[in-house]
Amino acid sequence: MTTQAEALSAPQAAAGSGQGLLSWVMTVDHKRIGIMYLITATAFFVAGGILALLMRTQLAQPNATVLSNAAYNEIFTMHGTTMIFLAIMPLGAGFGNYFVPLMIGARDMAFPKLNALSYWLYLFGGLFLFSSFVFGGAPDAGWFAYAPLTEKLYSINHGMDYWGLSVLMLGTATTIGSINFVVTTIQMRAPGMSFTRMPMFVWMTFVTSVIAIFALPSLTTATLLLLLDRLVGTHFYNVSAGGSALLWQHLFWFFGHPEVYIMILPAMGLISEVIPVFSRKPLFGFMTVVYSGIAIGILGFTVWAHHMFATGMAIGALLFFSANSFIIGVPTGVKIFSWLATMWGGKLSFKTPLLFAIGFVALFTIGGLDGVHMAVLPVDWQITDTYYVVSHIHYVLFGGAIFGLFSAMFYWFPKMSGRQLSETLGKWQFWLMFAGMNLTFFPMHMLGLLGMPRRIYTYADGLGWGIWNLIETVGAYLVALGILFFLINFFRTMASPPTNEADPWDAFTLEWKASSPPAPYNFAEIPSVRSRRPLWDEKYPDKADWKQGE
Amino acid sequence: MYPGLSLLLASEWTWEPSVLIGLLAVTTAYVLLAGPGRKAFRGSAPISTGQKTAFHLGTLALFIALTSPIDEAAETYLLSAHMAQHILILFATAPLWVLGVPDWLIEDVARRLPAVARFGRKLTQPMAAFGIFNVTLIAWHIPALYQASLHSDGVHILQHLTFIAAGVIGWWPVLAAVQDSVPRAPRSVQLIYLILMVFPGLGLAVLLTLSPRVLYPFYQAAASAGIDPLGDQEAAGILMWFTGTVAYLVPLTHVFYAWVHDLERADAAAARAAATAERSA
Amino acid sequence: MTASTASPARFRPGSTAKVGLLTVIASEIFFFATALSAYFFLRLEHPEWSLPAQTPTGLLIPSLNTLLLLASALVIRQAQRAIAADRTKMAQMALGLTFVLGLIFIGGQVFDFSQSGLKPDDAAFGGIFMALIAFHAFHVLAGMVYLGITFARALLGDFSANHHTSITLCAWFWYFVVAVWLTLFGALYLV
Amino acid sequence: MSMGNRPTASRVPLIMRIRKAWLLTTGFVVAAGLSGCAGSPTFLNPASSISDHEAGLYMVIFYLALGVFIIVEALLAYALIRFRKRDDDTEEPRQVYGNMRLEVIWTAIPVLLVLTLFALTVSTANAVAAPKPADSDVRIHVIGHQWWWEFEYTDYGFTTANELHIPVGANVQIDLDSVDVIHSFWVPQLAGKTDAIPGHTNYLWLTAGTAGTYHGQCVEFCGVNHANMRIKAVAESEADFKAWVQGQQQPLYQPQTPQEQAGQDYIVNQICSNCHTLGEYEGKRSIGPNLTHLMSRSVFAGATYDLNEANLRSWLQDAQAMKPGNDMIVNLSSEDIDNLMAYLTQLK
Repeated sequence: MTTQAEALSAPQAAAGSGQGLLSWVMTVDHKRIGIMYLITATAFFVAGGILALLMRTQLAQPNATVLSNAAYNEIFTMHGTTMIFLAIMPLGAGFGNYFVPLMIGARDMAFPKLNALSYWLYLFGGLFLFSSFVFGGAPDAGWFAYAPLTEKLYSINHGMDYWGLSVLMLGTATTIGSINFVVTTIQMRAPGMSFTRMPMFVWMTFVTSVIAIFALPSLTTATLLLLLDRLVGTHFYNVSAGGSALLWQHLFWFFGHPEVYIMILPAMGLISEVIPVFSRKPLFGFMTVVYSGIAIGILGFTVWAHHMFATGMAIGALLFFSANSFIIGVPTGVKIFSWLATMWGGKLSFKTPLLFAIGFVALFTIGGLDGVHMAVLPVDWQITDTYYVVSHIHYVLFGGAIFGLFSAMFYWFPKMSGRQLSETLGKWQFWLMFAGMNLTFFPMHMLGLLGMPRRIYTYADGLGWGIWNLIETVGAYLVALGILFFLINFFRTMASPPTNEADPWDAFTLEWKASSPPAPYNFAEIPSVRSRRPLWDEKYPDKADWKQGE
Repeated sequence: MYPGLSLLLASEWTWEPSVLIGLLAVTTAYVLLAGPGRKAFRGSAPISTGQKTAFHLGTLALFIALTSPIDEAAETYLLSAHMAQHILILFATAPLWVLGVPDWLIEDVARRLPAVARFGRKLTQPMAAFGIFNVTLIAWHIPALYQASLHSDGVHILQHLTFIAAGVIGWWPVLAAVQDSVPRAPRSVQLIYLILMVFPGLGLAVLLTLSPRVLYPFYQAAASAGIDPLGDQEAAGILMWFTGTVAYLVPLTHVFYAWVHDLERADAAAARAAATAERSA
Repeated sequence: MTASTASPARFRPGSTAKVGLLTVIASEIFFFATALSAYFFLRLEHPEWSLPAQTPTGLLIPSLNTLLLLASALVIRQAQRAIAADRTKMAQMALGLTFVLGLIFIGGQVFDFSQSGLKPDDAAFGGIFMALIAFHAFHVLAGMVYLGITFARALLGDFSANHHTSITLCAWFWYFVVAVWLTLFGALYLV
Repeated sequence: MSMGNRPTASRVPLIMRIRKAWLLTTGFVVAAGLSGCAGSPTFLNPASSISDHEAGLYMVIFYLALGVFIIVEALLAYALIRFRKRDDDTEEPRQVYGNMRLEVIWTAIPVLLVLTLFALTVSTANAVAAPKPADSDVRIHVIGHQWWWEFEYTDYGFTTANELHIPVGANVQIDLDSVDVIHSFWVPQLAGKTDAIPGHTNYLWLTAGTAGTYHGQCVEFCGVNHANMRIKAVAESEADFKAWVQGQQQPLYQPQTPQEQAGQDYIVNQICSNCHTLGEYEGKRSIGPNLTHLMSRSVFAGATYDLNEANLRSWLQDAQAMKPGNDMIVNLSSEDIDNLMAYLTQLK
């Protein structure tokens, strides 16, 4: 393990540790950048949520005229792109930026200036994307922008140019961020912290960063070729002049499927931190859960065409993708069972972080089982591109990633701000979101089975779809109410005086050793570590982990 | 499903004398080495049964590859049979032979021929081994080169020899028992190495499977035998794809848990040392 | 499988910057890998593309460029050896020479394109062929910018035998750029 | 390091957790019950052997998944209730780090489950695989346009749109193409969906077990009117199909009255000819459907409206209002509309 000396001189007075706005703009402190990531991503999450509400209002009734078809297409494209690129990934990056250095006992990320660059690139990319609403029309070809439709001929306005340029910016920001995480995790761990002793969230952020490093270039290639097609007039996807319509789908989904693991693995890491603390037990089968993360990462690159089962590819290849998609279900199952085994025999205290973590486990199981349904090739021919897929996406991304991220928000809020979010408001938010989420996304299974395609701005009456869409719209407003409770909770707590409690949850990992909020240099002297749960070893020397010789 | 099945069952075993002699020579050499010949080498220890079975399994795999009906079908019409043959060589014979070779044999040879050992060490560097294995793999898939190997036996034998050599070099950093003279890579490097090995094969297999036309004109002849050459080519692509993914996941699991075991042993030792130091201080 | 008794060799990647650059190179390798597979994907759908890609000016200039880049790789390797032996003068010269060779390579490619009459918007072939070469040229330029900065710092005497990480990184990135060109040359011109 | 104040355990009322369990189970019961609903185009109410196989496989997978779901959620619920932290109990539970045997078991069982799933997938994929194109009874060339479906009956030499007729029990071979962007042809009760990709002809086979009209829709996002690009598939007996084909093969109706003649002239010479073909008058580009036997169809405008005089007249007056963003941008004088209506309504 390289010691800290070479990486960072004595406690570096972090540039911009003052309070003024300029200090925030000029900061390279990983904690401030983490906070800026979290605030910006939450703002984009709320924006994406409002877009979702508009869509649900339009779909509440058959043949509704709340939104025109053009407006609806812009809104569902922006909803997808915002939630994926501007909300879930940056929330994971925000928590990673703030807590990976703290949890591995480092003073900052390996490249602090690069860290600031990736945040500002992300912010500018997001604003640039949203500015498309005002100048020249928002992108309207779906978040995965299939090729011939996004050609200049069929998407005349500049929407897709905005999409392409901002996706390039966001992709570069994520790649730079991932490189920063990989180098920090390899180089700057505390003395004694070998790879087997790193906390699970650090492990999952590491695996996510490696996946991002290998997956994002495929998106960069696809988007560069699309922009060349639209702006220079080349013919990569223009079929009449020799291009190929399927080329975009292959390039995009080779990035697309690892992308969904980039979104879910940090959340899995987060709840692997929360569940042990609130069950008062170590994570069950730690290294097997790590290995299942790595296996998911690798297999993620070999399953991409299960998004393309209906494109009429060779049947042998489709069956191969179907088989690989099944295999990828096994490590996911191992993770779910490990969380259950962690809670088994523990002493569960139902604080809001644990409620969200349990919500994750319960809902992600449904999402995972949906995934298995769609891996079955003949069944997928019936349910792909219908609302069944929309239900699967939202069970794993909303029920999974967002619940995991809210669990971390409540868990680490005391560490970041020195103030604890109110438990009652937190519980209200959880139950509203849980009930709302099920009311919104569960009927989508029925709609998918009833043959309702996705991305349609309206539908005919008398097909039995109206009742379910109405229920979903009610559910959507319930979820919005839950998010409102969170915002109230956030502002009320920030207004109250800080209690600056270093370890409110009596937790195990290194970040609770620092003060709340931690000093710019995190630790006076770098702590040394003898097991996965350094604080547990200190609190219970006789029952210390390293004595167990596990 | 698999178009070439009927023809595969129809072709018979081919008893190629040169192949048989070669395999026999290799097996007897190994048996002699394991038996009386061991004393000729310094620091030699009895070879474990695991290593023996591994080595002989490797030879058996080569035997199946070169003499079973696969070989005759591969020579005539079936790209998929030829692919199976090469997969047996690259993913069965080569790794099993590397597993079967005892470390003291290599240490002693290295002691006697330091120049060869230095060259061997350079070749089995992870970066170099990765390059050699994958460049050989991709080179022999280039239509011009592959057609040449189909038309002339000399080139075909050269192809098989380069596959065996590239296979041994490619698997050396992961499976070699040797620690000093021509060492295997450290466990963490093996992890990265195996993860990266998936991708070149994956790219090649994707292009082979999804190609809308027959890449190797030699196999157009398969149509006359009532086999759809495109379907056969697709089956070959899938075979390569599946092996490429699974063949690396199995050793990856072993390497991961071995790495964890090493780390945990080192950590436990360090923790105990720190504890005793604390107690004595 | 005999478990090795010796303590397992540890993976010492060296300084933070080296690990950083290796990760950047890994990401760029995937960028070129996906771009190249896009090229082969299109080529599989077009048997009529002239194989190997005979640009009107033929193989003369591209093969000369390939030799040029290989030479530049040897030169920058010499720079590494020189600085390791604390011969800063030799290292400066080698860095400068690599920069010049890079410049000639870019010039050669631009000239080759202007002669070849290939335009990006005439059917898919022109587009993907020029896009790949352009992506690579962009990376050569990036390498040359970094090379220029290192060369300037070398002139100012920043580097010595035990402190020359920047030169090593420059060399590594240059080897990457040369390796990518060899693959592109093989894929576009020879196969 | 102080012990830190132990967080007081707040008791989540048992009723809240029961309500959650109830909510999930009823959701599933409803899903299972509802699948039989007749009105909607669902493959769970199949009309062909293909959709029947797929529906059967879905049910098997669904009950397997339901089993796994019940086990996991029951374990979770039990753990939540059984291992709740009692207020007075501040002592830490037994620290369990892992159990290799258990981990192997819960990896092996999913692997076995996966193998059975894969076996089912392969067998059903074979069962629904398309028969050799040679022995198909009817061959239809389906072409996706931006926002309507064109059906070219190559065997019988005529072209129609929006409404697909197939004989019951026949083995229908479809060559699927698209002239612009990627669409996806899907009639849930007849077969799984297949994408219509420009420059890449896909082959799809349909068969209808029972007569009836089946609703279908484009399922790959294709632009502004993706929602208004529907299919009305009519499966009818052999005799009815023959009669329908006869009707479609009749030559173009010759106008009887001067008003009809003015209507036809307008279509053939004026703006209509830019997009529509009429009998032997091939339009410059087939942007719009073939009008030769317009009135023989029961739906129009991407099968979103019933074809009756009122709808047709309001379509001619303002097509953009009925289907905003489609390519028919014309403003016709009322006199032209009367002539057109007079002629069009005769095109049986």
